Amino acid sequence: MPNRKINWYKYAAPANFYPLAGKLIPWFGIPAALLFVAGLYIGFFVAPTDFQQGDAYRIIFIHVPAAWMGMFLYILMALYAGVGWAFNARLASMMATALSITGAMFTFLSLATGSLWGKPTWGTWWVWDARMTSTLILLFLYIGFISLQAAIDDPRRADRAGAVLALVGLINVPIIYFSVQWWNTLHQGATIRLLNKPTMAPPMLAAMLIMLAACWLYSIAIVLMRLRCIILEREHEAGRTLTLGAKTAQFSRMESI
Amino acid sequence: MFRWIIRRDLILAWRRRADVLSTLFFFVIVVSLFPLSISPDPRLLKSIAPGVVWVAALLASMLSLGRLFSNDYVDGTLEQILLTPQPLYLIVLGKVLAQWLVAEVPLVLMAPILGVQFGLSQNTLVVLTISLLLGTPVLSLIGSIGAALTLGLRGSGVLVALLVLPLYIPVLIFGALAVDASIAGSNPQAHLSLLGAVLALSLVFAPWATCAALRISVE
Amino acid sequence: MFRWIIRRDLILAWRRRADVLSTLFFFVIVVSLFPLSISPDPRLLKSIAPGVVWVAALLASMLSLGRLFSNDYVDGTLEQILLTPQPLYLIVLGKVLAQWLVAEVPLVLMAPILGVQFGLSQNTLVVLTISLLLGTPVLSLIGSIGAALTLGLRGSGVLVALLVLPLYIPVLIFGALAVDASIAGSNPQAHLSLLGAVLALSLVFAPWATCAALRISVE
Amino acid sequence: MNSLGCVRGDRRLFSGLNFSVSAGTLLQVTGPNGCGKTSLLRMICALLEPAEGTIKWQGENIRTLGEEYFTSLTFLGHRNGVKEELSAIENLRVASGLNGIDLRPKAAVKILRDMGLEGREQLPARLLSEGQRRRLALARLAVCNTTLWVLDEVLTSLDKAAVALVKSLIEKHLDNGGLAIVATHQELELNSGSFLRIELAS
Amino acid sequence: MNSLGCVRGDRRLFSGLNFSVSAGTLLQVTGPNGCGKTSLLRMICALLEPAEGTIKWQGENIRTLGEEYFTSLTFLGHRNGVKEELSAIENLRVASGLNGIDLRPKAAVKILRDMGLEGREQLPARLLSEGQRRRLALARLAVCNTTLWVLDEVLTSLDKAAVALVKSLIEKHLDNGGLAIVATHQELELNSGSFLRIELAS
Ligand code: HEM
Ligand SMILES: Nc1ncnc2c1ncn2[C@@H]1O[C@H](COP(=O)(O)OP(=O)(O)OP(=O)(O)O)[C@@H](O)[C@H]1O
Ligand SMILES: Nc1ncnc2c1ncn2[C@@H]1O[C@H](COP(=O)(O)OP(=O)(O)OP(=O)(O)O)[C@@H](O)[C@H]1O
Ligand SMILES: [Mg+2]
Ligand SMILES: [Mg+2]
Repeated sequence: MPNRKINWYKYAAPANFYPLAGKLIPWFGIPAALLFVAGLYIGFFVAPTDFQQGDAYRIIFIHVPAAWMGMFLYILMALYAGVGWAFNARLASMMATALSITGAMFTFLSLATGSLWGKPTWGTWWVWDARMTSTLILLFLYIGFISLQAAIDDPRRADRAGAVLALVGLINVPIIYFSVQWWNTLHQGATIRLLNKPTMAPPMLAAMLIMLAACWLYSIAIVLMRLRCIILEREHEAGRTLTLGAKTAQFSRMESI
Repeated sequence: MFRWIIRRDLILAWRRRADVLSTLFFFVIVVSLFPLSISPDPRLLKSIAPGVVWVAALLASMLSLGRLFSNDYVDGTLEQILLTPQPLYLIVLGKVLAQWLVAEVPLVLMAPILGVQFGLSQNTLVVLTISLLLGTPVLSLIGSIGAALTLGLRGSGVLVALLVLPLYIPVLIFGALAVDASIAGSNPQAHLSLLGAVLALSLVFAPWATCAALRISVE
Repeated sequence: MFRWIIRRDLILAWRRRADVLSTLFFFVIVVSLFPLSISPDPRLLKSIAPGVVWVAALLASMLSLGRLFSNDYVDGTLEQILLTPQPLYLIVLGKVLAQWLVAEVPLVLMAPILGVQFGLSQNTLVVLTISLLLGTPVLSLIGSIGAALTLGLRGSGVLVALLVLPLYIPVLIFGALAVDASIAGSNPQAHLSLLGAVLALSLVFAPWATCAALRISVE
Repeated sequence: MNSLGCVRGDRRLFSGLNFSVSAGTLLQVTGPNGCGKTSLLRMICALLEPAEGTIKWQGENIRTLGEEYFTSLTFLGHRNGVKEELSAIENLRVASGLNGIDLRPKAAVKILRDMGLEGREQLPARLLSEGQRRRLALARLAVCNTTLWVLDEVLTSLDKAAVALVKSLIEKHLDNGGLAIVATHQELELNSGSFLRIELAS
Repeated sequence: MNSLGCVRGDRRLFSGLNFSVSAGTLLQVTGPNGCGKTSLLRMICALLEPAEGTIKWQGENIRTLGEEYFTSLTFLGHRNGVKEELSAIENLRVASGLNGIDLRPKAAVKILRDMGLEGREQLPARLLSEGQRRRLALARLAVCNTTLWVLDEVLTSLDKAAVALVKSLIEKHLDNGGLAIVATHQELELNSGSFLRIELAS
């Protein structure tokens, strides 16, 4: 997040970050909405119909950005979780938690659009293609992270446990990726492969890039919103500490005999 | 009371909803492991699909069964339940029912989606769902015997627990064969009726065995 | 001390040998189900054999993982172990080693016998055994991370599976591919070396992650 | 109750034990560790079968009475019987529900307050301290309307306030014509009800 | 030890707690149920991180000391740390082994006898009574040669003989220049060593 460089330390405290995030959300959210509209417009009305696939190909404008976001956000999430764990930075840990759901959602979206696309083009909803399979595994990794955090009530423990898992997952992602590629190519030849990249018409490329930018802005906005919710939840508990916790320990006696 | 037991177990399941969801995801992941380890060839996958889905269902139910009594045993609530003025038979039935609702029903609902990944036809998907609907209660019922027996970990009980596992086999075979038959285009009804018979049988006898096993384990 | 941990876990496993046996049994049942539920076409069987054996091994090992730390956690011995003046790394390694010896080695020894059922040639059986020998320690090592992370959480058995199964996939793929290669008559060495590399990697890193997870979970 | 004997494994813990308890009486079972207090109490609850002799409740063998007997019995063992995931309120309500008493949440809160668990009603029992969990288990005594209470080492991990609380609960129970069988290592001195004591030798 | 604070969940149990303990001293932590005794003891054992403040051992933060600290620490919690499947002897030997002491079976039998577990040495711990299990856990104290003992509710489910035994163990430990930090609800009166007490308010 670019703005985080300014005054990092001040805003590293969740309580200070909360209002800042509130101010930032519209700055990302509104452009995201505008770009979505623009991208979809160009994608659906300006870009020419593909001569092979007809209009079905237009799913690409959602499918590809979603697939990319799913992968990027996992890396981002693992990094935030790791930072939060190593430096005991609560905000970073909360960021990871907030990112996980968005990332899982994008991954799911790419799976869903992919199989919607598969039906008209390949005639089946699903084939065990390398790329599709590794996207599926990525979704499993997200789900593991989310379930683990959901199963732990103590937020501190949830953060740290999540960090261990995310980092282990991060080391594994490339291994998984390559193993899946091997598995698919070394078997009985290529079954059905993703279409070769068609030479893109400029409006298609533009639409794709605009959609990608929209997805980024949307992710930032939604993650900030989610972060605000998490901060509110946790600081609410801490807030009660301040009011309820007025009772402190007393030594009624401390005697030596 | 019957409804208190079910209610309690459902509340507990809700508290542990991550647990319930993870049983479901576990099922999904296990099913997806097979294509990864075998090959992505759709024809081959179609022919192994029934076996794969059934083994995964069995595993998922087995994993969630382990906890059927052991949590209650460890924290002493099982003793308390045994001392309530309710017929133990009903209590066991209630617990098994709650477990089935929570752990197996979502799995049965998920199975058709997984079937699509293996390229099964619509007709076959229906048979798959029905066979699971008939078979999973049997898994829960028989599994409850094993869960009760392994509680106290007494020498004899443990041996019998090993005997419970083979009892799953008929369920697996009938279930998988019914789906196979439907893939091959023949009528799966014979297998499904057999499954139904096994269900009726275990509905009557399994809770008794579980009650007996519980009493032995708690002593 | 390292040898005390191993010794203790081996005695405990012996006392609970039913657990060990049922893991093995489970492995056998899962593998045997496939010839039963799929057409007895030998060519088909042969082509799915590596995948089936590997998935079954993976699932069986996962079943036994749930118990790796949880028993010690419940009765308070884990606290005691964490407070011993030994490097935690060694202790974790010791426990994982003991678990491997008890739960996985019998399974590796059983695999060739099951392979015969699928009509695998002698040469392939050797490759199968070697691949399992290299792969199963990785399963234990990675699994120990999951077991430690889910310690004390209710329903941890399924959660462990959920966390760990996606991480197991490379092992599964390389293992199954090695056997596949051998069936196809080509050289499985590349896959086996990859398995070895994964083993080395996880031998170094996994215990660290497990230690971290244990400390987090006990707090 | 008649000529009770208990054999555990190859070891005879006690034999020829004979006693009967009448309404309004507290029976305290004492003795060194491992003398068989818990075993005796579990026999009385029909959780363990006596090696010799029979246990009778209102003239009938408890084995033949079955569930009917359990309607008049409340047992509290070494383990609390508290579910860690349920909150204090839910624990209490479920325990009552299983015994056929439908406890309203309000009433449950009141009882928990009386047991000194104010402010912890909504916490999952897992987060309670050892003593608080024990208090939660004891709260069942305030709900049930049974005549026979069998309590194994009730005073474990309780502070002084809680001990006083337990005593007053038992006193009230005895005054209402109840029976209590209690195993403890500490003395339990009550101001009302009659008192009996069995001391088991090791 | 310095200005210790503990927050559990949304509740501040205590804060600004300051104390130091010197050789030959028994520190008794008391207070009502749920006041934070167990939490304090677990912090001292580095099983729980203090929300504020640090804990020092011989001038160094225990977090940085790590395993070195554990060579001089013995902890006994609410839970016994006894494996149910192992026999009493095996339990003791394994526990010592893990702490770097190779206990011969003969020596183990002798210690168990001293702890009043004669004749039960070969029984799996599952079959022992509650008090016997606690005694078995305590037997570790007779084996270890550490300087700091942290004992949480040691006297739970022990009979009078066992309480006397524990007292004499602690006395001997203090005479040898050891330190003991003990949480109990009962009074622990010793004949030797100096004595300190922290009373936590609820
Ligand atoms: C559920 C099924 C699918 C999944 C999980 C999936 C996954 C992905 C992923 C992860 C990417 C980005 C890959 C990268 O940039 O390295 C991608 C890109 C793409 N996908 Fe899919 N896909 C699916 C189905 C489909 C279908 C059915 C089609 C078309 C018939 C398709 C066509 C494409 C195209 C054209 C790209 C962009 C090409 C490129 O950037 O290399 N995908 N998909
Ligand atoms: N299968 C068995 N074989 C041999 N001895 C056994 C067996 N089961 C139990 N015991 C012994 O029986 C006794 C059980 O006693 P019980 O638990 O009733 O003691 P208790 O009086 O409640 O003791 P505590 O005060 O410690 O709770 C113990 O001495 C135990 O060792
Ligand atoms: N996550 C949490 N949220 C709120 N309160 C908590 C949480 N975890 C623990 N507590 C509270 O902190 C206290 C823990 O106390 P602790 O176990 O240290 O008590 P104790 O002094 O050992 O009591 P006892 O004498 O009953 O053993 C309890 O009051 C418990 O309710
Ligand atoms: Mg007892
Ligand atoms: Mg305590």
